Amino acid sequence: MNAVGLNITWIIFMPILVIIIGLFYLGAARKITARIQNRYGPPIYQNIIDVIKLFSKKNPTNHGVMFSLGPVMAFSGMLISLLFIPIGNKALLSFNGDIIVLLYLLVIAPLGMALGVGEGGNPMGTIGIARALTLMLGYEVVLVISIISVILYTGSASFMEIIKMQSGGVGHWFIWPLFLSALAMDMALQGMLGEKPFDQPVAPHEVASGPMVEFGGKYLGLLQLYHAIGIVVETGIFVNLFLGGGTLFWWFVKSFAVFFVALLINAVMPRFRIGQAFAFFWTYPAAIGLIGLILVAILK
Amino acid sequence: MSEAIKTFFSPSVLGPEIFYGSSVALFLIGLYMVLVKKNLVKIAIGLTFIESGVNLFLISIGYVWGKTAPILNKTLMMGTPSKEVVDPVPQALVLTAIVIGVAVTAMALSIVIVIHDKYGTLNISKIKELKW
Amino acid sequence: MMKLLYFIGCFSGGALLAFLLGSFSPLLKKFITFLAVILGAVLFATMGTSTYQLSLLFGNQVIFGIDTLTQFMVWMTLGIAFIVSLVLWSHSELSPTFFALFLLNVLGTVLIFMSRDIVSFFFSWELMSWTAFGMILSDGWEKKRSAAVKYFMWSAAGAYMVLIGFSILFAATSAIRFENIVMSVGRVSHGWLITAIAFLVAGFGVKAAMMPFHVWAPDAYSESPHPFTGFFSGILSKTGVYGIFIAFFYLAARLEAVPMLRVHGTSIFGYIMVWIGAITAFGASLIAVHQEYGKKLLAWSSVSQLGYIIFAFGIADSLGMTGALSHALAHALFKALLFTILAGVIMRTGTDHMASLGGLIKRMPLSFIFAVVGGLALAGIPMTIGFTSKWIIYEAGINGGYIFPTTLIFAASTAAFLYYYRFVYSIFLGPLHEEHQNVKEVPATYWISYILLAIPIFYFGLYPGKLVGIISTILQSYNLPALTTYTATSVTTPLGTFNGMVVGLGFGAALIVGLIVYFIGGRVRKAASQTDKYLAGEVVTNEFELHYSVDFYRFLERKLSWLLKISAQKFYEFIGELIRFVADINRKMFFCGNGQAYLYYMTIVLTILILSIWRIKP
Amino acid sequence: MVSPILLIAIPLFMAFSVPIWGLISKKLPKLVPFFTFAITTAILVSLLPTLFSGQQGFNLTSVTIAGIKPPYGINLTFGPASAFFALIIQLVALAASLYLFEYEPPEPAEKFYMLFILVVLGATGMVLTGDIFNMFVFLEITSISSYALTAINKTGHSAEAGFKYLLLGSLGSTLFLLGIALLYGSLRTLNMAQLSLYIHQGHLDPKVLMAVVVLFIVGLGVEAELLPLNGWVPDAYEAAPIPVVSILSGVVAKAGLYALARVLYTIIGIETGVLNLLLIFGILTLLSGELSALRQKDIRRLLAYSSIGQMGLIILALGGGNSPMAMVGGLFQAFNHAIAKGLMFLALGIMAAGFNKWDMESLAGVGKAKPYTTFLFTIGLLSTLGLPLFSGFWSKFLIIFGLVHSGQVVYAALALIGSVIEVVYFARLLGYLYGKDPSEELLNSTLESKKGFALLGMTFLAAFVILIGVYPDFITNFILGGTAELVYKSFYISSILGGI
Amino acid sequence: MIRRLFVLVLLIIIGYFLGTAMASIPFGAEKVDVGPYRSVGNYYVDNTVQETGGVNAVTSIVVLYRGFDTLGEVTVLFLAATGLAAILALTRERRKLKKEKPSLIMRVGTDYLFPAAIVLGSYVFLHGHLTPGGGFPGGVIIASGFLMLFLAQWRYKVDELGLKIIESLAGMTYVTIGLIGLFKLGTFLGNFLGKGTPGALLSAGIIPVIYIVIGIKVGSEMTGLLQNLRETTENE
Repeated sequence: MNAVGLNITWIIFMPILVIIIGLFYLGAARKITARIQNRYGPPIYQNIIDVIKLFSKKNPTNHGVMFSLGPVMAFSGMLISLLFIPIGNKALLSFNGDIIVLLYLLVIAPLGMALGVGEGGNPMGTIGIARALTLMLGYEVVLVISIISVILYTGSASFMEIIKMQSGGVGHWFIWPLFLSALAMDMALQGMLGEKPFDQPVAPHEVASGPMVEFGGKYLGLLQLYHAIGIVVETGIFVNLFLGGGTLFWWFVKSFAVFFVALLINAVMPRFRIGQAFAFFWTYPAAIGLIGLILVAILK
Repeated sequence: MSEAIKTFFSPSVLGPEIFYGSSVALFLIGLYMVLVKKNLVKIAIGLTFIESGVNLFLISIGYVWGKTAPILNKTLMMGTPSKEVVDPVPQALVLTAIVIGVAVTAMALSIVIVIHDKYGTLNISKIKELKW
Repeated sequence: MMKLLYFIGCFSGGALLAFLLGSFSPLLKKFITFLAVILGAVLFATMGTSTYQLSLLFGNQVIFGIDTLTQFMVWMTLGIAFIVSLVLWSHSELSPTFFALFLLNVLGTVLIFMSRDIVSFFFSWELMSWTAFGMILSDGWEKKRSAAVKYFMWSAAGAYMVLIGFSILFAATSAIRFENIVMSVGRVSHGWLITAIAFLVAGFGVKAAMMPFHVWAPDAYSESPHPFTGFFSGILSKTGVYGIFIAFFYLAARLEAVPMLRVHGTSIFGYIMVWIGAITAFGASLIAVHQEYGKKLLAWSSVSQLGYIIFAFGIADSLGMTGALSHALAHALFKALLFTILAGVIMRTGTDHMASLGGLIKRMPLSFIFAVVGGLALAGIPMTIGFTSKWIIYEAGINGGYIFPTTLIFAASTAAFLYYYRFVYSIFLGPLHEEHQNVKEVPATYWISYILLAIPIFYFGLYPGKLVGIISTILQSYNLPALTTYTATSVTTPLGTFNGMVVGLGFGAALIVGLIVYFIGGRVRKAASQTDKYLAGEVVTNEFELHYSVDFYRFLERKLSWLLKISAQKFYEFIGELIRFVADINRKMFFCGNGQAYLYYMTIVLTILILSIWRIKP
Repeated sequence: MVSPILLIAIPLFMAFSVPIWGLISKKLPKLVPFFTFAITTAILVSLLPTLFSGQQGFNLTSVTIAGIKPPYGINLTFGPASAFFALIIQLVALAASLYLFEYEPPEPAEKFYMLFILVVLGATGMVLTGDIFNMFVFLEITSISSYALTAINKTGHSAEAGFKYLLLGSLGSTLFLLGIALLYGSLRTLNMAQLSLYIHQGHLDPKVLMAVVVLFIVGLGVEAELLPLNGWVPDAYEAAPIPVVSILSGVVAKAGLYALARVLYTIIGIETGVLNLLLIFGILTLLSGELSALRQKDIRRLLAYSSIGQMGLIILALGGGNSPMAMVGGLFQAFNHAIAKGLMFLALGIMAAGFNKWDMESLAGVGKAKPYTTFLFTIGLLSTLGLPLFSGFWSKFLIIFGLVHSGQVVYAALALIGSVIEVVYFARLLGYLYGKDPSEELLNSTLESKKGFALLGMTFLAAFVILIGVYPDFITNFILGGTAELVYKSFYISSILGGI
Repeated sequence: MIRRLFVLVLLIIIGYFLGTAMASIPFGAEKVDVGPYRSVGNYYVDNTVQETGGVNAVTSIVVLYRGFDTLGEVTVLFLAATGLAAILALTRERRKLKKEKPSLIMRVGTDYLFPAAIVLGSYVFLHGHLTPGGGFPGGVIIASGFLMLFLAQWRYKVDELGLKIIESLAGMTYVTIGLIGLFKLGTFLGNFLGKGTPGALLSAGIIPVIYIVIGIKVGSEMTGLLQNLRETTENE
């Protein structure tokens, strides 16, 4: 009873925490990228200020009901996805769904955004969505290959089970036995996070920020929140699968570490063309993932 | 006189070869005409040749050495007629077959007339408007 | 006995009446069809689970039986048939023949599920096939001809493969009833049994649009009369699935014992089917991504979804069977929904060319909402039946260790997301075209049917256990491995758990939170016009084509061109050319027109016979 | 005194009497064929109850002529097989004679009606007779009247077709006669039961037997449309008047088929290995016919090729005679094919009436111009394709099952490939008939054509197709009996000659 | 050339085959009974007098034992006449008859021979049951009389309607005789007349009746056939 009550509390509290931390991630990202590029950069809390500003902004253009509902759906979708990954040993709702459930919950958010963008009717936005979906077709395969190898290795698709098996120190983390899968997943993660070289959907110089082109004011604010949660969720999957979870603090540290790697790559890489990006995912990361998967299948 | 005929038709003079052989020969000649000749009338004649061959064969299977026609007189009726006369059935059959042959030939010729009328030729290789 | 006859008479009599009276009044044909379907459903409800015998051929008893699986499939069929008959109220332009054939088609389909012996099965099978052909043809659109011919040819080929399979079984066991065949199947030699199963699976696979035999499906689905397409793709393909189930259930069990035929812990047929299913799902969805016409897109999507079912059947353990049957229902529901919506769109706008549509959300909001619902199910978003079944299938694939096919299946699912977005965007979103300014929302029969279809989609999404429960009962009645770890709202597999209700409530709560956050923000301004957009300073007017819908995934297509080039269609076209060549030679030789040549042939035959007979008897 | 002999005597009398009717009124001869066949059909139907009495469920009566008992006199055998084929012939003839009401035959009309009656009479005689030479005579009656009817249009085409038919037909029947002569020469009898008995007892020199088999197959194969002997078929079907075509395919071909089956099954006996010949001929005929139809534009020729294909299927089924099932299927198919093809040709005649173009393009859209006729045509077509609800389904089903049952899986598979081809061209044809808009010319032709009685006849055939398709047991007793009669020759022999 | 060689090869094979088959039937040997039944030929010869009253066995076979064949045969001939007339019907009108007159000998000879031919023909078919011959030869002889007329008098034409009616009536009579047999004796073509003394003119029951019918019918049919062919073939 007590445990359940505690869990419910965490379920309510965790999203707020994640939003704030996620916004800090974004701020940190801008700062770190700036430092790498030898700029000063905005303060680390800049994104929080941005969101507040966006929500208080008046009269953003509205193109219809779905246009409004899209960002809401994106935000809510990411919120519900968040509850299905354990964060810092807190199971939240993840007893009620395994990795595959999560994978499909993760789709709700982009879908909502895509529908909103669609109603916006700006061709640049739609091109961005088309690119994003193409990219998704690319990295999803890699992601799934890695996840299958983890499931095969552990014999379970439940996050909590997988985290439990990795308990007992750094040596038990699955990143060691499943190194190839982890590598492949990290590459996929780069695409999921939309960091360079995989930021074609939003590429400002080509499609004017792509999906975001029509959104302003609180729409953009919602999307910012969605993005903030998304970073935590996506890195969190990696943390839970390969880095053994951990307490709340260490969990976020690991999560940020994963994000930091992505940032470093982002800061130094140019952008692929979308076709190249897609082909890239289906060649090297997929091959690495498959080799890892075969190894798992053979050794198991 | 009848002795002479009997000798002539005895196995020593004419074997089965002459009847069977000539019926096969007629058949083959007819078949050859049908297959090689281009003229419709000649083909029709070939058909009658084939028929004649078959008819000859039919009539010759009824023959018995030295027996008379199957028309009974008083003396024949006394004994067992079947010992004295040839088999009458092939004769009846041939009668029918001949009439049928005549009918077929008549049909063939009448169609040939129409063909000649419409196509202006009797060459079978040129009469193929209906094909495929 | 009598009830079955009433049931058959209800449909066939309805067909006859609709055909005879339909030409007098369009109302009558619609009414009769509607009534016949409802009456049929009522009759079926009273029939319960029972067995009926009919004396049909040479006084032989053919058997029709109803068990749980039959009930499942028949209710599915009758349900979609009801939807179609509802939608047909708005389609007076279809000929009475169409209505009559539709009823016969439903009858044939239902009888397939009921039949318990070879004769009645094949009878129903062929009935279902040709009536569908008639329907494709019945509203006389000239373009449909090649699609109809293609469909008919393939379904005949499939039916004949089934026939060969059945007849081999009959020859080996001398039994026509399935139960007797099962009893004597032990006497059948392995070679014959394998041949029979191969023919059966291939034959049923044609109907289920299995990959090398799928070429008819996209054309036939997209060219069939629009209100009927949902039934066509949703239900008729399931007869193939059902057939595969029957073949496996009755016969493959015998092959399990042969070690040579076991690969990867299952029979080799299962293994082959897993791969075929995965390739079908993957390949078809990649092709669907590049379609320009809505019906074609959904048609390829159907092929792809059927690949999932075949994949799951191939796995053939408790999870696989459950997944296959539940996806059969799921596909029937959401594909019927999507095709019906598209039928409504076509009815209102007259086209399914996606680039010519767009922005219809403004005029047909209800259709849009249900298109999203159908799309959620198609893409397998949790809370819909599509996810329930797909999830079980994935778990089955991973649990069974079919790692590569499962990967393909996942990729196919992602591709489904691609083409689904394209579908919804191109038709409902984006700018509204000038000529569609005055388009009206679909009539009530349509949106009632949308609602009726959406209810089970969400119900079984939120209560996945209910669906699994139904299917487990079926599987247990067939003594097959069944999934037992489920409650009303959740299902547990060896790998993990899924609780539909929690996800649903959670998402509901999240949505409320999102809306609260949304309303916290400031007021919004409605866009002044369609051109009121950020377009990098360009001044645009209504003449500008702002609808990004042609070659939607061009970059993808360019990268995958090598894969898309592999086409079964081309192979079949080559075969067709070859047959035509042989046919011409044959025709020009044996019917050359020269009378003398015919005599030659006669003589040659005579000679050949003579020579051959001399060889036989010296 | 109802006797099967009336089936022959009455048409003969009526055929002879046509000129007398013509004297009374010019219109009367038109009615003669119909009344003739109505009477004969009635007689046949009234005879059926006696056919199906007795312990075996059916019996075979031998009808003597001139009071001479077989084997010495000519006798008619009225058993299930004979009656079955006679029924086929009468049904098709009845429908075709109804068609004649609306049909303006080529002059001289009287002769046309006489020939029309005589061709049916000949075929009936062929299936009823129990004497092999008598069968030859009736074969000649059938074929000579067919030659005349084929050529009766008096156009170049019809004469050409008639001559081709005559060449093949007369050579074929001469070969048949040669076979009969060989049989008679060896066994001194012409009665089929006695021939069968003697051959069964081994009185026949095997060399003669083989010669007879070859001659009979080639001789009767012409009428039965076996592969290389069927060159005349498409030409005749294209050039002959439509009612004649329905008779050719429904009556003449079936009589030839019966003769072949009777001779090979009853007289020669299937134990001699002739079944293999039938199988090979059957499959070649089937595939060749279907392939030829594949790209055919002229609907008459298309149907002719399809007819060849169907005959091939029947022959193939007869070749699977090791399994009675295939045999049953074959006889059933013979029935279905006769009815369905007869129906299709008659309907085609109405479809093209007042129009006289027969290619698909010209007849495209006829489904809209003449819906009912095209509907009837479609019923025949679907039955030919072997689809359920139509009688063709059951026969094709039985044939395939029977073939596989008798171990001929490969033949069954090949036959089904042929069927798939059939589906292709028939589906294409349906597409043309329904899928286009009718041309002006076609629409105009509908105004002129009268068709009431013809449609009556066709509806009658279509009703048969559907009735049997829905409930095949209407006719299966008949077919089972027919199969038994053909396959169990001891039954046949003892019924004709008395217990031996 | 190659074609002919090929044909010859085919013919040799067929001929050899037929020859061997025929050779197994002994030529000219006694016709012994093969199996349990009597050979039909012997049966007919031995029983013709008792059963039919006809002394000419061939005739009894043709008319009674195998009377059905003969009915068919008559039908075939009828068919030939009908078919010929039907096929040649339209072409007839456009033809012109030969202009040259037949020779005197022809004309005068025909005047004498025509009645003789009619009488001879009638004799032949009336005595069909007693002597060689019968309805068919009789009919053909009568037709040959008409042939002479056609040759001698090029304008001569037989009344077609009359021919047609004679044909029809004769055919109908034949069938009617058969049907009377059916109704009186229960068997088609049954011999319902007395057998008489073998060898007498009025004997052998229905045989002479039928032969008369056949003779008339064949005569009229052959005449019609000749007339049809004549009018269409004499071109120019």
